[in-house]
This record gives sequence, C-alpha cells and structure tokens, in this order.
Amino acid sequence: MSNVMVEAQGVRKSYGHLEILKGIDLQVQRGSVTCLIGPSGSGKTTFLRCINHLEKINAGRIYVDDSLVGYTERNGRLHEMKDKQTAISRRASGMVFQRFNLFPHMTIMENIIEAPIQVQGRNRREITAEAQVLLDRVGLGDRGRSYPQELSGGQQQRVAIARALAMKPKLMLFDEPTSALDPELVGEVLDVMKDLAEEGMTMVVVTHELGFARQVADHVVFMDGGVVVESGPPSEVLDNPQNERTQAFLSKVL
Amino acid sequence: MSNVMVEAQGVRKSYGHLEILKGIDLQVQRGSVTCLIGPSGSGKTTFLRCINHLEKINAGRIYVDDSLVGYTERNGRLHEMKDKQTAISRRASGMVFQRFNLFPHMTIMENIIEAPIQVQGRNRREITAEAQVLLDRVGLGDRGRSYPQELSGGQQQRVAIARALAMKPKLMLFDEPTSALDPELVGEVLDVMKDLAEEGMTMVVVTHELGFARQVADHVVFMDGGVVVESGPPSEVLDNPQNERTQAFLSKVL
Amino acid sequence: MQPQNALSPAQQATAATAGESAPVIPLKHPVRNTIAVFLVIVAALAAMDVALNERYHWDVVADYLFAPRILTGALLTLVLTVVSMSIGISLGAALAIMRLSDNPILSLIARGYIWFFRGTPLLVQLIFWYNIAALYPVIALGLPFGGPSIVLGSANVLITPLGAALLGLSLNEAAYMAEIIRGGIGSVDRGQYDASKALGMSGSKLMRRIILPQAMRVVLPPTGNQVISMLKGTSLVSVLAISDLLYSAQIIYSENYQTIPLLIVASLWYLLMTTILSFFQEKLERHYGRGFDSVIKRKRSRKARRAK
Amino acid sequence: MQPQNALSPAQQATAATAGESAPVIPLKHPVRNTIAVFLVIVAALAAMDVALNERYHWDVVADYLFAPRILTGALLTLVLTVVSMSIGISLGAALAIMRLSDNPILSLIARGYIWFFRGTPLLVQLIFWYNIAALYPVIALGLPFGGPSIVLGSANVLITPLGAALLGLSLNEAAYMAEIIRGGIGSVDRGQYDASKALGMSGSKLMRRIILPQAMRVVLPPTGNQVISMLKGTSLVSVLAISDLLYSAQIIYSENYQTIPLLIVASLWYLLMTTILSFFQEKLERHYGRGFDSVIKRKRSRKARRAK
Amino acid sequence: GSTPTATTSSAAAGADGTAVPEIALNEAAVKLLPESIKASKVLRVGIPTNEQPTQYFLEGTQELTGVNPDIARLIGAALGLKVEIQVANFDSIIPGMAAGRYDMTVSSMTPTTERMKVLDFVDYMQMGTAIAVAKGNPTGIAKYQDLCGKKVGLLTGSYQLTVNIPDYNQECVDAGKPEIISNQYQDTRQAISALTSGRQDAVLADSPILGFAVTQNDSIEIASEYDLTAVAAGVPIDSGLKDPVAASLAVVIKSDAYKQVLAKYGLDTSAITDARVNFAQ
Ligand SMILES: Nc1ncnc2c1ncn2[C@@H]1O[C@H](COP(=O)(O)OP(=O)(O)OP(=O)(O)O)[C@@H](O)[C@H]1O
Ligand SMILES: Nc1ncnc2c1ncn2[C@@H]1O[C@H](COP(=O)(O)OP(=O)(O)OP(=O)(O)O)[C@@H](O)[C@H]1O
Ligand SMILES: [Mg+2]
Ligand SMILES: [Mg+2]
Repeated sequence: MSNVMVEAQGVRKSYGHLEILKGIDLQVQRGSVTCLIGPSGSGKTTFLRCINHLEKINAGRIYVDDSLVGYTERNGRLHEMKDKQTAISRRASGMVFQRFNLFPHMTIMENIIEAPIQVQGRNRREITAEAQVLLDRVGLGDRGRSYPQELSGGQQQRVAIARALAMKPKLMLFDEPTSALDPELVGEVLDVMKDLAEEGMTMVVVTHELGFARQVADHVVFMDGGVVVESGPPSEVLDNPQNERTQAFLSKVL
Repeated sequence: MSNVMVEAQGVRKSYGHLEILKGIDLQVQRGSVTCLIGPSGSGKTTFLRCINHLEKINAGRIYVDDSLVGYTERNGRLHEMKDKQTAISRRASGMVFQRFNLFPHMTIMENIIEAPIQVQGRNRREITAEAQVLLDRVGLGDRGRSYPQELSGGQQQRVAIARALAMKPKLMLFDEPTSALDPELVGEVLDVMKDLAEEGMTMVVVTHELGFARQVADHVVFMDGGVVVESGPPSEVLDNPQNERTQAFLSKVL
Repeated sequence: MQPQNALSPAQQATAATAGESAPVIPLKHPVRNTIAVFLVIVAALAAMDVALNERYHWDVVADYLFAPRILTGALLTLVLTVVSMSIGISLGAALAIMRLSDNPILSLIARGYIWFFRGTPLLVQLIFWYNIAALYPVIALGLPFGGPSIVLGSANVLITPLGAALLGLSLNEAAYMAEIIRGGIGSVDRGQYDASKALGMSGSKLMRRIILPQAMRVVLPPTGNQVISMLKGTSLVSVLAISDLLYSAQIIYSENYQTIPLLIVASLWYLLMTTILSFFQEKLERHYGRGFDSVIKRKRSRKARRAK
Repeated sequence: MQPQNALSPAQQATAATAGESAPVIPLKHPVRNTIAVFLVIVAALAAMDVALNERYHWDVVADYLFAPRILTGALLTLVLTVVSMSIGISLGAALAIMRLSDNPILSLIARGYIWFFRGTPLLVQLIFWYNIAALYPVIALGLPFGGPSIVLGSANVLITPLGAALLGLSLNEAAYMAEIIRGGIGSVDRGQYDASKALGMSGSKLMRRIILPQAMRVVLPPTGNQVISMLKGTSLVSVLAISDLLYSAQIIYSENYQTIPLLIVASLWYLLMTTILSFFQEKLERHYGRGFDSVIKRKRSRKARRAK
Repeated sequence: GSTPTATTSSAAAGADGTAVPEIALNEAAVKLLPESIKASKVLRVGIPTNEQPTQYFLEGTQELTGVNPDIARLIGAALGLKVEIQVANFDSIIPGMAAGRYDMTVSSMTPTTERMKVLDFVDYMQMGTAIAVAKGNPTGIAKYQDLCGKKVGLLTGSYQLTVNIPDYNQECVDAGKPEIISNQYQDTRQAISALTSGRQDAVLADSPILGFAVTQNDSIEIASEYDLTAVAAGVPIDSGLKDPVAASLAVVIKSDAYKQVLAKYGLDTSAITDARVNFAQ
C-alpha cells in the first residue's frame, strides 16, 4: 500500500469535439484533504466524475487505492472492466453530487441505508442505528421519514453527505458540499470533515469557498480551462499564488 | 405609487401540520436591495415563493407594487384571483430559483426569449439581440445553442439570472443566486446586481454569503424558525447584531 | 438607502385589519361550472333514458347477468388476462432493458422482436401458434444441423387451444409492454444512475431498486390501458374456439337474437372489472408517486388539506 | 500532512508509458455475445425456413399482395387510423387536462368518460353507434322535457357505417389517450410549473409551450403502441360491414380457403405500416428528447461518438 | 323450398342430446381408410359455431348439435370411427386442416373450383337460398330479380355473395336496372339486425338459417326461397380420406338415419341422392 490514494496521469476527456480535460496530473495523499478550486466550467466536476469512473476518460490513467480505475492491465494493455467489477471498485469511494441526486422515491432514512444493505449486505437494524447517528450529526435526526422533495436545499445536501458516509468509504469525493449551506452549517460540515480527516479519511473537495479551503485543505489545486494551473499547500496557492491566472482569480474574491 | 415595493403583513404558511412561516412582517423599499439570511430550513425559500404567489399563504397579506398578491379586495373581503390575473400580476417580478429550473427542452437562447415572446408579445429578432447582450454579460455569449444539461452548475445559474432579467421586471427575487458560482463569478454577478440597483431595480436576495450581503445589501433580514429575528442595514445586523440568535449564527461564520 | 418611515397605501388601507387575516373568498368559476352542471344534467338524462328505454330489455339483462355461460366466460377472460399480462410485463421489462443495452446485438434482437410482434395482427399470431404443427409437426429440443435432439411430442398435442391463446397473447403483449417500460426507464433522471453507481450498485440491483420504481410512476397509466385492452382483447381467442366473456355473450345472442341485452350484460361485467382494476391502479400510482411532487400528487394533497 | 515525495507503485509500474496512453481493449462479453449469435442464427434459420417452406404458398401471397381489394382495405385502415387517432389524441389531451383540473366537476366528468369508454368493449360501442336508430330513430337537437327541438334527420341517414366507425373508434381511443397524456403530464417536474408561472405564463400557454413538450418524451412510446393497436383494431369495424385490410383478407380467404397466404399478405402490409410508423416515432422521440440526458439519448450519443 | 320448424326441432335436439340414429358399418369404405386413421379409430371434425340450425351449442353445454355435426357423426358411424367434434372459428379451420388438427370439416361448404385447390369435397345435402324482408314486405320484393337497386345484407364469403350477387347484378344491368347495393356481415344475425333497424331492404342467405331466424324474430318474413345447391364435406387434398368419405356418404344418403336427421332440423327437402365428389357448383 503506497501512501498515494488517488493518482491521475495525463487524464483527458472530451464531450464530442469539446475537450474538457486537457491532461490532468494529480496526486492525492492518503488521509489528506485536497481542495479543487477554479472558475465555473473549468472541468472540476468532470474530473471528479472521472475519478469515480462515472465518465470514461479518453486518454491517461487514474489510480485509486493503488488500482487502475475502470481498466485492468495485462501485458501493458488496458482491458475495459466489467460493470460489476467497476461497481465493486467504486465501493472504496463515496461521492456527494453538486445536485445531490437523492433517490426521490425513498425516505431520507431509506436513502441512507439502501446501499449498505444492498451492496454491503449489512444488517438492517444495525445500519439504521448508524444512519440515525449520521443524521443527528448533520442536524436532521428528526427528518428520517421525510421524502427528499420535502426538504430545503441545504437539508438535501446534508442528507447526500450522510448517504455517502454510511458506506464508510476510504475516499470521499465532494462536489461543492457547502454551496447550499448557510454559514452556520458550513461550520458544522467542516467539523464533520475535520473529524473524518482525523479518522484517516482521504477527501477530494470541489469548492468555491476559499475560506473553507484554507481551513480544511492540506493541498489546494487550482484548475482552469481543463488543466491544473497551480497546486500546493493552501498557504502557497491561496496566499502566495505564483501563476498570473491564479492571482487574477483570487484577486476577485470578496 | 408608494416607495414600498414589497410589503408583508403577518404572513403565515403551513405544509400540512408543519407551520413554516409564523407571521412575517417585512417592507422592501423601491430600488433597494434586501438580503434574507438565516439557517437552512428557516423558511427563506418559502417566503420568496409566497411573494410571487407560487405558494398560497394561510394568513396575512402580501403587497407587491402596491397591489395585493393573489387576491383582490372588495368590501374588506379577499377574493381569490383567477390564474390569468395572477399571471399578469407576476410579470412585475422575476425569480431565480435555488435549483434553477431551466426549461430542459429548450436551448439557452430559447429559455431566455420564451417568456418575452409568449407573455410580453415582443418581437423575436429584437429580444434575441437583447438576450445575446444578457448572455455576454453573464459570460455565456457563445453557449446560446447549448441545452441546459450541457452546462455546468454555475453556467446554469447564470442562465437562470439572464432569463429572469430578460423580462425587465420591477422586482427581482433571487434564491441563493451565487451558491453555484465561483468567487470570480460572484464578483461578476455582484456587478450585474449593482448595475441593476443603480437602474432602480428592487431586489430581494436569499443568500448564505455574508460578504456578498455586506457589499450589496441596503437592508439585511435575519430569519430563523419562520420568523424575522432581526433586520436593519448590514452595518447593524451583520456587524453589530442585537439578538442572541443572530450573534450565535454570525459567530460561526468563517 | 430609502427612508424607512414612509407609510405605503397598502399599509394605510389595511391598517384596521393588519395583523389578523381577512376572510378569504375562494375563486368562483361561473362559466366552467355552468358547463359542468349542464353536462351532468345531460349525463343524468342519458342514464335515465337508458334505464327506462324498454328497447334495452332490462329483464333479459337480468336473466343473463349471472348465467353460468357468462360467468364461465368472465372467469376465462380474467385468467387469460392475468396470466398473459404477467408474462407480458416480465418479458416486456426484459426486452426494454435489452433494447436499451449497450450490446448492439441484444438491442437489435429486442428491436426485431418488438417490430415483428407489434407489426403482425394478433389474429395471425394466434392462428400461427395454434397451427404450428403444420410447419413443425414435432416439437423437439436439440442441437441444430442434425445434432442429437429430444422429441417432446406432437405439436398438436402439446399446444392446446388455451396454450396457443396464452402463448399468442403473452408474446404479443410483451412487445407493447417493452415500449411502455422503455419510455418509463427513459424518463428517469441520469443523476439517479450516477448516484447509485457511485454507491457501488450496478446491473439488475440498480434497475430493480432505483430505476424501475421511479419508472413505475410513468409506466402505470399506459399499463392500465394495456390491461383493460387485454381484458377485452381476449375475445380474439374465439378464433381458437375458446369462449371468453364477450364471445359467450355472442354465442348466446346468436341463439336468441337478444343482441343488445347480452352486449349490455357483457359490458356490465367489463365495467366491473375495469372499475376494480382502476382502483388498484390508483393505489399503485399513489404508492409509486410518493416522494414525487408532481401535479398528480399535488392535487391530492391540496384536496386533503381542503378537506381538513 | 503526508510526505509528497513517496513514489506510488502505480507510478512505478507505468513509468514507461506515463504521459501517453496505453491501447485500450474494449470489454468483451463472451456469454452475452454467444447467446446473441445463437439467437441471430435461430432467427436466420427461421426466416430461411419460412421463405422456403411451401406450406406458406408464396405464389398465392404474390398474387394477392397488390390485389385491388387488399389495397382498398389497406387504404381504409389508414384513413380510419389517421382520423380516429387525431380526434382521439386531441380529445384525450383535453380529457387529461380536465381530469387534472382543480374543478371537481370537470375532473369527475373526465373520470366518468374514461371509466365508461375504457370499460365497455369497442364492439359494443360500435354496434351502439351503428344501431342508434333502433333506440333513437330520429336525431334532434332540442330542449329536454318536451321543449321545442329541431329534427336533424333520421339516424340511419345521419350515421353512415363509416361515420359510426369513426365515432366509435375516436371516442374509445380518447379515453386511452387521456390516461397516457395524464401520465406524461405527471412526469414533468414541479419546478417547471414554478419557473413558467414566475415568468408570467399561465393556462394553455404554460401547457402548450412548457409542460406538454416535456410530457411528449414520456407520452410517445405508449402512443406509438396505441397507433399500432388502432391500425389492427380497425378490423373490429367489420361488424359494420366495412372492409379494412384484415377483413378484406378474410373475405378473400373465405372464398378460396387460402387462409395462410392471405393472412401473410395482410401481415406484410401491417408490418410495412408499422415500420414506417416506428420510423417517425423514433424521429419524434429524438426531437422531444433533445436536452434530456436520459439513457435513451445517452446511448445514441455514445454510439455517435464511437462511430467517429 | 322448405320451411324448417326449427323451434320445435331444436327443443327436440335438446331432449335427445347429441345422439344420432343408428347406421350400419360400411366395410367397403372402412378398407379405404388411410393407415393412420385405421390405427387411431378417431375422426377429428372441425366445425364452426354460431349458425342455427346447421350447428350450435346445445343450450347451456359445450356439446355441438345441428345438422352438420349430425351428418359428421353419421359418416363416422359408417366408417366405424369415433367422431371427435372440434369447434373452431372459420378462420382457423382451413389452416387447422393443413396442420393436421382436423381430418374433415362438415360446415355447409359449397364446392367451387377455386376452393378445390385447397380441399377435396364430397356432397352431403343441398341448401336453398332465401330472401328475408321486413314484416309486410314494404319494398315489395317477391323474387331475386326485385333486388336490383335495393340494399341487401349478406354473410361474408357466402355463396350468395360470391356467386349469386355478381350474376344478379349482370341481370339487373341487362334489364337496365341499377345494381344491387350489397353489404356484408360477419354473421347472418348482424345482417338481420340491420334489416330490423331499417338499414337493409332484404337479407339474402341460406334458407335454413333464414327460416330459423323468422321463427325467432317476428318483425321479418321470408319473401322467396329458391335455387337449391349442394353443400359438401371437405377433407385435405392427399389425405386419403376423399375415397372412404365418398364411399360412406354414398351409403349414408340412402339410409333412413339420414332422412331422420334432416327431418329433425326441418330440412327434409335438403336430401340429395348422389354424393358427388369434387363437383363444382
Ligand atoms: N454532457 C455535456 N455535453 C457537453 N458539454 C458538457 C457536458 N457536461 C459538461 N459540459 C461542459 O464541460 C465544461 C466543464 O463542466 P464541469 O461541470 O466539469 O465544470 P465545473 O468546473 O464543475 O463548473 P461549476 O463550478 O460551474 O460546477 C463546461 O463548459 C460544460 O459546459
Ligand atoms: N413540500 C413540503 N412539504 C413539507 N415540508 C416542506 C415542504 N417544502 C419545504 N418544507 C419544509 O419547510 C422548511 C423551510 O423550507 P425552505 O425551503 O423555505 O428553507 P430555506 O430557508 O430556504 O432553507 P435552505 O437555506 O436550506 O434552502 C424546511 O424545514 C422544509 O423541510
Ligand atoms: Mg461543477
Ligand atoms: Mg432555500
């Protein structure tokens, strides 16, 4: 086991003729928190989806937990993985989507316990108790029986986080986990994430909140136009950016 | 014409047995920017929807542009308005939704010109040119032919703003207009809103970004648990809160 | 900033009632209601006319309503419908998933099946299955090209009229259900696939737990149509000399020339079955509509609230 | 923080190829492909068998394929389908909107209509319309309870067999289409109503421009089913002595006893019509699917990309 | 012509069940039977339903009765075979014969050259054609020549429709009168209800059927009855059944049992004396 959890090498991704990722190289250390920042449309969400093999990449390689994502390598050639295998390899990571994507036909509690029961084959009573703890932790302990449509935006976002955590993944991918949260909740979610980091969880977080990145990140990656422009510890990237583009971006921040 | 654009008197709203708004009183001056802040689930979105009569209120009254929302008053009794009439009265205001609600079956350009053509009966060529200016202004001048699904979250949010502005409303209701935007774009949208304010547009903005509120608001309203806890100019509410709940909320901000 | 102390006219006008809410008068729809009342009167008159018009021979209707032949026919109609719809829905779901599959050959086979079975009249399919013996006198399981095979028996013995009817109805129905289910699957948001995949689900579990339950909402109304069509479509199997409800009525009126009363008898039974079915359809729609805030559900809850 | 200089095994293993991408071998599906190839072979053998088996009497099929009676029947089938579906869809849309309406009376009327017309066999409806003269010999517009009325003429003259057929088919179809369209409307996200209302739209404009186009995606597959069922269902009107395609074939084989070849003739025509129809259905589905990133559309674009 | 008294005869049939009078075994015919039938000792006969009095279900049962099933039973008895009557819709009888589901059909088929391409026929009785009109004969139809320009209901595919009407039309045209307006129905009763509701001026159909209908429906009457033609039993070509069926029918039509059966359904005038094979009408 190396101490690199995610490793991207020359990742490229296009939609039709439009190239979105133009060769991304990145390393995420185990137990570290990496924040991806960058302007809208720079490909942050797309890259996160590639890490989870929700998008097939057009070139390059991605390793998660020391194994190739979506492919198996034999004799130097990449063989596409079967859906089932991909699904198994995905269990190592959890993802919180920008648009939440809660299951509308299930209650909040069912949303959380669905995958642990179906995928990990866990005991319903046990996981229900755990899910209740998670819900309490995100401040929604009394809403387990509501349906997602009955929650406000921020409430849905917190459910999405709880749902991903219930799978106890080694790696968490967050796509703007605080965008619909009020400042108070941002603080709470931040606390949750800090706890997770202390427990050794590796996290990749796309965020627009630089204050959040500064507080929580070990490593900040600034993306623009489908490439990594600058990366390093927050103290370097956020407070002392070397690249012009980064400087311009950060100067606009309120 | 009074100089009050929105006036809420004792507005109450329940879903089933759950009372969400517990008597909201509020005045929004013409040409002013009012920011609604408050924890998740405090009823900010619900209140915004009531102003536009997307939700029927259970008690109280709301006046927009000096006329009662959703009712006509005759002999001291409130008569429900016809759908057509409500629709006409809604034209005075524009709304940007938390989840954007773009029309998925229309291109970006069609999304923007739909209502001006269908509702205001405007000339297609003329409004297309105007829409192009709006799109350029939000940095999406070249995406007019894309469909909403092909845009990133931040891009969709900007389209939603352009769509509402194309109707040239007197009052704009924004539900977390910057939640999916990066800091750079937040600056740009802020500029757009400042321009609008200068042009005399009245705005009610639900937001979690206190920096944004501080910069743009004439008036800040702090809501919690379905009531207005504190309101006043940002210098008072944000920097010198009187209420305990407000103090607690603000103290958590990063 | 604007002065805060200006009193708006709205405020002045309602100063008296401010704080408490004025009585609300719900919207009246005079034109709509007049039309509605008119239609209700017309319907009532029509019903009265039907009830009193002696040409309908209500006495004959009463005589035959519970006649053993009618009851047997109704039972057969029910059995044919239940069995064929069950097979049709399962096979249809499989075909829908095949048609949406990544494998072009599987997708092509599903397309071919749907094309063929939707494209040929059910009558032809029924006659074909019933008389398959003309083409393949012996049914055998075995390897092609002269490989070893097990003879299962004569086709004429294996395929009874009822068997042919069930085969024909089910295979035909599957093609229609496949299209309906495909439409339903297509209506589910892509984000749902993403979210369940990210949780480690795949294949049939993803379909069964996440996609199909959400597709149900959209699939149910047209499926209700299909079941009802099937109830009545079973009379086509009379070509195989099986007497379903309608055909039993036809046999009886061919004997006694009481065409209208016997058609009324059949219609009453069909109406009963349709009513029961619609009731369950509505229950299912409510079940699968939970969590979706569509117009259909909103109406209900609005009414429920009003009722309180 | 973790040390940044540790070299991961992944990095070591691919040091040689790093930066450029290794050739990717697409996934192979041996079992799936074997089954698929097997099924294709079976289909090919079946097709060959059908083409060569002399029991199908391909010579007779060829003789009758373009027989004038068959062509007239096919034309009638087309006309009946086009007219009845057009009326059925329009009336169905109106009924669907009525059923979802806030007005309980309107909603009840729509429910009643759907219940009644789905609940009674089409045969009964057709016979009813055709023989309405037996019940109401004279059709008159007027006030009930003996008020003045205008006699429009004898029912037998006003309602021709074709008229009765069109009346029966359209009114019956409307009930089924109403359910399908209701399902489609229900599948549209509530946010779409909010957004269009907030833009000042209401009533029919909101429906026509925003809701129905989005409902179309869900409505199309079951509507395709209905059109195809209607194509074949028109043969029920033979009860009114109108010869559609299938019934024309039946008349011919009742003269010459060449049942199978004539059923093949009818089937070939039905297959042709179904094929053309499916083509347009697919085009429409693509049109109304634009902007929706559903599985259906994703397949297509993925294929398109692969083809490049 | 004959006026069947079907009401009483059908009641009689109800009393006797489906039994037919005894008839002697015809050894000569039995010898001609193909091996498969000799072995199974069963003759499967396909008969459509729903036309009284030629074939119909015994009230409240699934037992088929009528003149056609009874003739089939007589043929079977003469051949020493157990007769298995299988009821089927007309649409599936011919394919069913090709598929080997049925060995024979006895369903009032009129042999024509066209049909002989598909089946072999042996005559077993004759039927006439009748014209039914509304009570009181409002349009004054006395013979088929009066049908010119009238609306006439017919059974789909019937002999009247396919053979008579074209001939009659020719006569009408030759006489300078308009052609018959013919409307076809899937069964005769639909034509009769159209007659009752005033949509048709007359119905032209087999005399037994119309005769029976008149007894059931007092708003119509028979205006004319004429033109007796033979109807035949059909067997698949090359099935080897043509000769044994011909041989047995030759004897059956001379028997008392045959006359009793016809009399039971009021069809005494339908008896024939010569069981011709493949004699086109
Ligand atoms: N299905 C698609 N088809 C075409 N273009 C797409 C598609 N999905 C995304 N894009 C484009 O890819 C680019 C990157 O999108 P992505 O969602 O990764 O941006 P992002 O960095 O997450 O932005 P944001 O901060 O606004 O969420 C955008 O320009 C977007 O328009
Ligand atoms: N349809 C509904 N049925 C039941 N409860 C609802 C419904 N819609 C909203 N609620 C509840 O109303 C409360 C207020 O919701 P609202 O969306 O107004 O909050 P908000 O202040 O906008 O929060 P956020 O900042 O998270 O968007 C929440 O507790 C929510 O769960
Ligand atoms: Mg994004
Ligand atoms: Mg909100």
